[in-house]
Amino acid sequence: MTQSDPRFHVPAPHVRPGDTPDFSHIAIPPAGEAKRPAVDVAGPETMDLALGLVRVLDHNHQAVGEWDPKLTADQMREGLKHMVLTRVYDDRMLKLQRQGKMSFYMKSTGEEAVAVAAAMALDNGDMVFPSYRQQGILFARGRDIVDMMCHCISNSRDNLKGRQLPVHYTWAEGNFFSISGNLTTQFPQAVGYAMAAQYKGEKQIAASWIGEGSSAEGDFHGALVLASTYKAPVILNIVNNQWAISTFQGIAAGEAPTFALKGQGYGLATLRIDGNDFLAVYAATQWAAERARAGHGATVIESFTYRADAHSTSDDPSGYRPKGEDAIWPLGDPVERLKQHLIGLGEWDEERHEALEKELNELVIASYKEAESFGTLHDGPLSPVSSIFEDVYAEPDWRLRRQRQDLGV
Amino acid sequence: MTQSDPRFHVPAPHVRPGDTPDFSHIAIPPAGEAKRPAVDVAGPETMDLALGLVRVLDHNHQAVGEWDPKLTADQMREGLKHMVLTRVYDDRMLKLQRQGKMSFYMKSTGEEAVAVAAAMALDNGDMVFPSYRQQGILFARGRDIVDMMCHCISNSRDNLKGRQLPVHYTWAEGNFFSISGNLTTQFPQAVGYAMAAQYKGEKQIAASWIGEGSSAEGDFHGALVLASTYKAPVILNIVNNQWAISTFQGIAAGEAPTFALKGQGYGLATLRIDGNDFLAVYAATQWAAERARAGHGATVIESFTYRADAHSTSDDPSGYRPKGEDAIWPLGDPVERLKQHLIGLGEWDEERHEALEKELNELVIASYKEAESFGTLHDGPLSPVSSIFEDVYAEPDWRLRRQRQDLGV
Amino acid sequence: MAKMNMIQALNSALDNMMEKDPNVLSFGEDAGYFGGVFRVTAGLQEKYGLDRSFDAPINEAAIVAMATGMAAKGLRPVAEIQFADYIFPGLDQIVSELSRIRYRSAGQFTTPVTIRTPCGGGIRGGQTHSMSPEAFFTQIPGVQVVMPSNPYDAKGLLTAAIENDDPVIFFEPKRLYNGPFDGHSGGALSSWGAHPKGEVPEDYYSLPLGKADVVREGSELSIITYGTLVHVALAAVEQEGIDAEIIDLKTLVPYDIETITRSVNKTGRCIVAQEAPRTSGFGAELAAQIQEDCFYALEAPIQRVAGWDTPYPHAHEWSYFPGPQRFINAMREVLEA
Amino acid sequence: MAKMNMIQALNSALDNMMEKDPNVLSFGEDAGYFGGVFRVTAGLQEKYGLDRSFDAPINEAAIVAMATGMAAKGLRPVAEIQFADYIFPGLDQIVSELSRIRYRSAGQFTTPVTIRTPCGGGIRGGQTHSMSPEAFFTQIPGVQVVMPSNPYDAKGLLTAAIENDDPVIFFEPKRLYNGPFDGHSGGALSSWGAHPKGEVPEDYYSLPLGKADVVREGSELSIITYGTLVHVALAAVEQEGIDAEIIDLKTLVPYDIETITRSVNKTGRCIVAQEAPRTSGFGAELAAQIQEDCFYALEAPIQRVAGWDTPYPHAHEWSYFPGPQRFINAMREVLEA
Ligand SMILES: Cc1ncc(C[n+]2csc(CCOP(=O)(O)OP(=O)(O)O)c2C)c(N)n1
Ligand SMILES: Cc1ncc(C[n+]2csc(CCOP(=O)(O)OP(=O)(O)O)c2C)c(N)n1
Ligand SMILES: [Mg+2]
Ligand SMILES: [Mg+2]
Repeated sequence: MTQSDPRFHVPAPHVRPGDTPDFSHIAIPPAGEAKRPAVDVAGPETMDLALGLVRVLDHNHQAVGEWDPKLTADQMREGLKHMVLTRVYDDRMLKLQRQGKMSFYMKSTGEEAVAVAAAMALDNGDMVFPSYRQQGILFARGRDIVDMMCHCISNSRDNLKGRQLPVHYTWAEGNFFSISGNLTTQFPQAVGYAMAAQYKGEKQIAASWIGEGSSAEGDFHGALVLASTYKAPVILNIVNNQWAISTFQGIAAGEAPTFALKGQGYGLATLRIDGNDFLAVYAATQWAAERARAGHGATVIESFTYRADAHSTSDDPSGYRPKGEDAIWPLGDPVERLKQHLIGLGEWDEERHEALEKELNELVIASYKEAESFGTLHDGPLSPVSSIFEDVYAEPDWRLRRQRQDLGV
Repeated sequence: MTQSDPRFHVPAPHVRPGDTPDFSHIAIPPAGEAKRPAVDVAGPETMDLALGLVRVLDHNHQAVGEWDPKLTADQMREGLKHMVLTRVYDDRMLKLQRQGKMSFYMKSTGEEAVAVAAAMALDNGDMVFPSYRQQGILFARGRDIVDMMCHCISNSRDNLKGRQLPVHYTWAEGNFFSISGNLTTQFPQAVGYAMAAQYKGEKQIAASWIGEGSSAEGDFHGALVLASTYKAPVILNIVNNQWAISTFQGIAAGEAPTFALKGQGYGLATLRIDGNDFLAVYAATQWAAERARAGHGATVIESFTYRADAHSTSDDPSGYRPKGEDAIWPLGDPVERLKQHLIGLGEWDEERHEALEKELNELVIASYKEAESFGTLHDGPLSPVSSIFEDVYAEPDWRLRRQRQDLGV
Repeated sequence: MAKMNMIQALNSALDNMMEKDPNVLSFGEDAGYFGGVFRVTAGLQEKYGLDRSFDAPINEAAIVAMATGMAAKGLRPVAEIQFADYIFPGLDQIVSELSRIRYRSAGQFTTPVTIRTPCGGGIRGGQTHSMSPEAFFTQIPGVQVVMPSNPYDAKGLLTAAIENDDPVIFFEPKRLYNGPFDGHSGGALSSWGAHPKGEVPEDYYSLPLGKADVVREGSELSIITYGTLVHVALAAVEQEGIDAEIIDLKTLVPYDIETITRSVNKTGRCIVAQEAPRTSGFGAELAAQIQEDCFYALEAPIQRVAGWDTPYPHAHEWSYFPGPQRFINAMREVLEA
Repeated sequence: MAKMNMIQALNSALDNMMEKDPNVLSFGEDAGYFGGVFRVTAGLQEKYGLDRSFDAPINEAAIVAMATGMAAKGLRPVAEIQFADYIFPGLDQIVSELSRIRYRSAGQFTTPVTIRTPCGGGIRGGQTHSMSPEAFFTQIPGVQVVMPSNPYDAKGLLTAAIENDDPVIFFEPKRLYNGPFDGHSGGALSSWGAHPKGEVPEDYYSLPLGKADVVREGSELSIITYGTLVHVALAAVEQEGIDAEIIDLKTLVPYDIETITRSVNKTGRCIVAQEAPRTSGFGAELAAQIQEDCFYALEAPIQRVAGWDTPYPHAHEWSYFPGPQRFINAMREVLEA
């Protein structure tokens, strides 16, 4: 049996390793073009926004159009700082993982705006249900970096007692839910959480993030059905970074024009946005949050972006896509674009940027030093072995007590 | 704690028991209005057909517009006959269930066209994956009525050896897959089946049916993702009969304008049709089948209809909806509409109709007599007790052999 | 005290808890306006409003996930899965999420969800309305598993489940909803009216999870079971005139190992019984643990009474259901061994 | 004969079967172009084309359902679930559909699907890349369950699974992919190169389902296990210098009761071992059945070696994993009893 024409259709990407990177098939509408409806617009009236692309920063790095959130320079500098920190942190953690300091790591390189801008547009009291690639939220919400690292190296100060894989953070104080290793499971949970907040009469809303690959799971549909039926105050984000490990987005998308369009099938508000445009992400999240808080229901946001690095420390993308794609990704780099925008406004310059990078690099290095003083996965100390048996239930039952005894701890 | 304004949104139907039936909120576009695109049209271009309603028979029972399938009088009389037989059979089986002749029954009253017209528009070789409310397919494909009854009364001639609840037919010879008691599970199976047929180079396609309530299941999404990704030759039918047991369609629909629109989120072809219009169902199925067979992929069809009777013999609809709704359902009765159309053409009359009903009634009564001669659930004979242990695997393993021995059979 | 069948008793528990605690919500397919296909949630929407007792879309995963999210925000949702056979689409949300959130967040989030679901056969439901999938749930660290056998326990245990700070999977043997059932399929139907456990206080009360009942004291052998089979075991024991001790586990996770071992150490002979297919059913766990803890007291192999390793057939339901005769055979086996 | 690790052996089985039978297809998440995150399906797309080895959307239910539908049309699909932890979204399609179609159609339709999935811990995968959920599947009438412990068996059993006319859930203990693992987490990694079972014919062959291997003959006690723990048991036995008989089940459903009882009747002492949490694991089924079938030969209670009744922790993986010390403790226990 040798290869012949496939007898049924199986989508394949335009280019594969060895081919020249090429994104010419991707249509990029100009910045500023999309209309910004009132937040109480009926879901079906946002259909065009599911098919277009909300963009604020144009090719000259100017903020244009109705979606410009008109942030102050301070706000944008803060956003830039969080994004740079996210990148610096990711890079350092990758190095440390390569050195055997932790078992596993996942970067968010190229997608920093998706997390950071959204977190800044939300209230800190809003509950987030992220996937493993929104660490930017933690920086935006001011989580202690040492704590984050202690989790990643599973040491005695890991607030998860060494139970979770690195990057699977939980931070209740910061309204950051426990990240699941299972894809899409938290999408419908976020809806339930949002309903409960509304039930309690609070103004808190919820937001969740999944990848475009994850949108194929049944729980995606469950979440949208719930959100639509109960008009829940929730933001459901699909981060379309083109790849799901080695699988290009076409396997999840099939013939679908966009991922955001799926939301229309449920009558939800839908936005498709330039995920590498800090201002677009901010504006879209702000709009959706306002809509949710005012009781007009959920919004589905597709952030169009590109996973610039490997899926995780367990894979090498050169096995499934051409090298150098990140460099020519037509929506550019989110850090660079916000930086240039601020420079264009006269609110930033290369020197300050370099200084910022240096400062954050030092912070990260110093933080790691401190984190390591509480132990590492490899050399300990870890949380006590007996903690294995804690938190399975509020109180261990006889089985767990016996088992703990068997282990002699 | 007493009732107060709900703190989150929960949809509720317009009317409840005690209220006056009222469908004035339902918009019914005129017959003949919908355009019929070529079968190779791109999915997204059928968006308007997901939001409209394909209707052929107008209020004067005339066939109008591009979707008129132009059937011969013979074809229509045949369709009428299958629909009448379906109704007569359902009515008789309900009576027999009430008399204790079978454990359970489910009627398809008011929805006969959905099954019968679709079956006639498909090739008999196409594989169908129906839910429990498409018994009309079996009549259209000429299944032996005695065999159907033998299944329903679980007797010695039940081709399912008494294993399945009544109405959960299987008929491999007739390309009728095994009906599941679990909702929506067969939707994605139908896609896999269709892909396999294509893989084998056959012209066979597959079709599946679920209720609008069932469209909320995760498997619905899985089916549409598969169908879109692999462009499978399959027809995915959503029978929107307004009710899921006691639950009105709004709990599944939420804010969604139609169920057909969901298909647009996957780039599939989408049709919303008058499910009580035999000619519309025929035409839509024919269109989708042609599209599938020609390799242009799947179609999602929402048949807009009304469940005129109880969900099953286990419930009483007067507990959750006003009586008399079926009489004023704006799309009327499928049998009556096709009958009047034929009468209008001079191809049918009241006398022949009465004679047909009488003939089919007698056929059903005689068939039941014959079926009963092979036993009933209550008095036997059933399939041998030892058949419990058959067909779990191709060959029983030691556990099943021991268990059979334990039972002494 | 009032006479209640199991449906009324469960309804009363929900009513008391919803009255007492505004954080208690109830939802499921057909469980709102209509009050559930078995009427367990009847009247709750009328009394407590649309947002406290409501209909859910037909998506069991979404139902569990919604409950999980709500519980993380401090509510105590009670979700109904219409039949236990239909819990599987929601199983991932239970295995991977609901059960583990306390653990993986190291106690930062907890999810006190109760999942109610009617289980078991004996109502001619065929293979998709008859399953007893409890053993699946006993394998999931982080959930507790309960199955009452009568109205009094049903109410007290459901109350405890709702108040419990961990998720509880609460199985309701539907064959017992309207009356005790001794497994004689042809016999007259009996009602809870005459049964002492059909006497149920209208007011709030709870029964401890993790505690079994010795429903019949005896010396010759121990029968460890739960749900419908408690009544079948009782009938078989009476019929055969054997002085068996019968234990109604009530809670499967954690099961009451003390009551079990006390009994088996006394009688030296043991039957474990479940309605589910035999292989890897909960009876296997019981037998494995009992042989370990009571080895030196055992005078005969532990016998398992169970459903066959097949789907639940429709017409031959009574040849599948482990009725009195199967108990009698097993008792003879353990006594003669 | 060639030296193969388990990945290569599995790949070779797929290659042979796809060569032999055009009805054999392979698909899963990342299983097409890339050849699977563990590379088990590497090269198959290149060799057999896009429609015979392809990527699937991330929806495990849809993957199982697609396979089921294809099988009903006469294909023999081999579906990969990327990690056994992620099989639960597809469980309903297995419990309610795949496993029952032969039964409920009375043989009119059959669904010869193989579901391959890497399972087990020991690779620092944390709680969502370490599960051993095999016991869930042993409760489902209509599926067979297989778990090999070495490359030679892996290839022969996968071939048999694909050729089998019933659905097979095929677990691949990922800790063994690249080499045997004796459970000493700190020790040097060994490879299959030096192991006799790393000798694998390149040509087609199959091994019978339902047959266990006695991998070590012994007289003092019997250890019944499968997958990774076969190697751990061997190491513990050597370390402790006990003359134990070790049985590698290979097939869990149907398990090889004859080989088991022959061994336990001979040794009179028995340990059953699984990596999954203890409660209601497959060891419970084994212990329950063995105590019934070998009661009079047993001189001590059957001991269960198992994971703890908790999710699989990340940092304390080696305190969770049932390593040699836990086997040694259990052996002492059964021998001293
Ligand atoms: C239920 C489930 N199935 C499979 C996996 C394995 N897996 C982890 S990440 C991943 C790809 C996800 O891709 P995408 O959703 O696009 O997110 P991205 O990694 O691009 O952010 C897969 C298949 C999983 N974690 N959970
Ligand atoms: C997975 C699953 N969940 C729940 C049920 C119980 N159930 C049977 S029919 C039904 C309602 C289905 O309504 P719909 O899909 O609208 O179909 P209709 O009965 O109107 O034809 C429900 C909830 C089931 N059979 N399977
Ligand atoms: Mg992605
Ligand atoms: Mg319906």
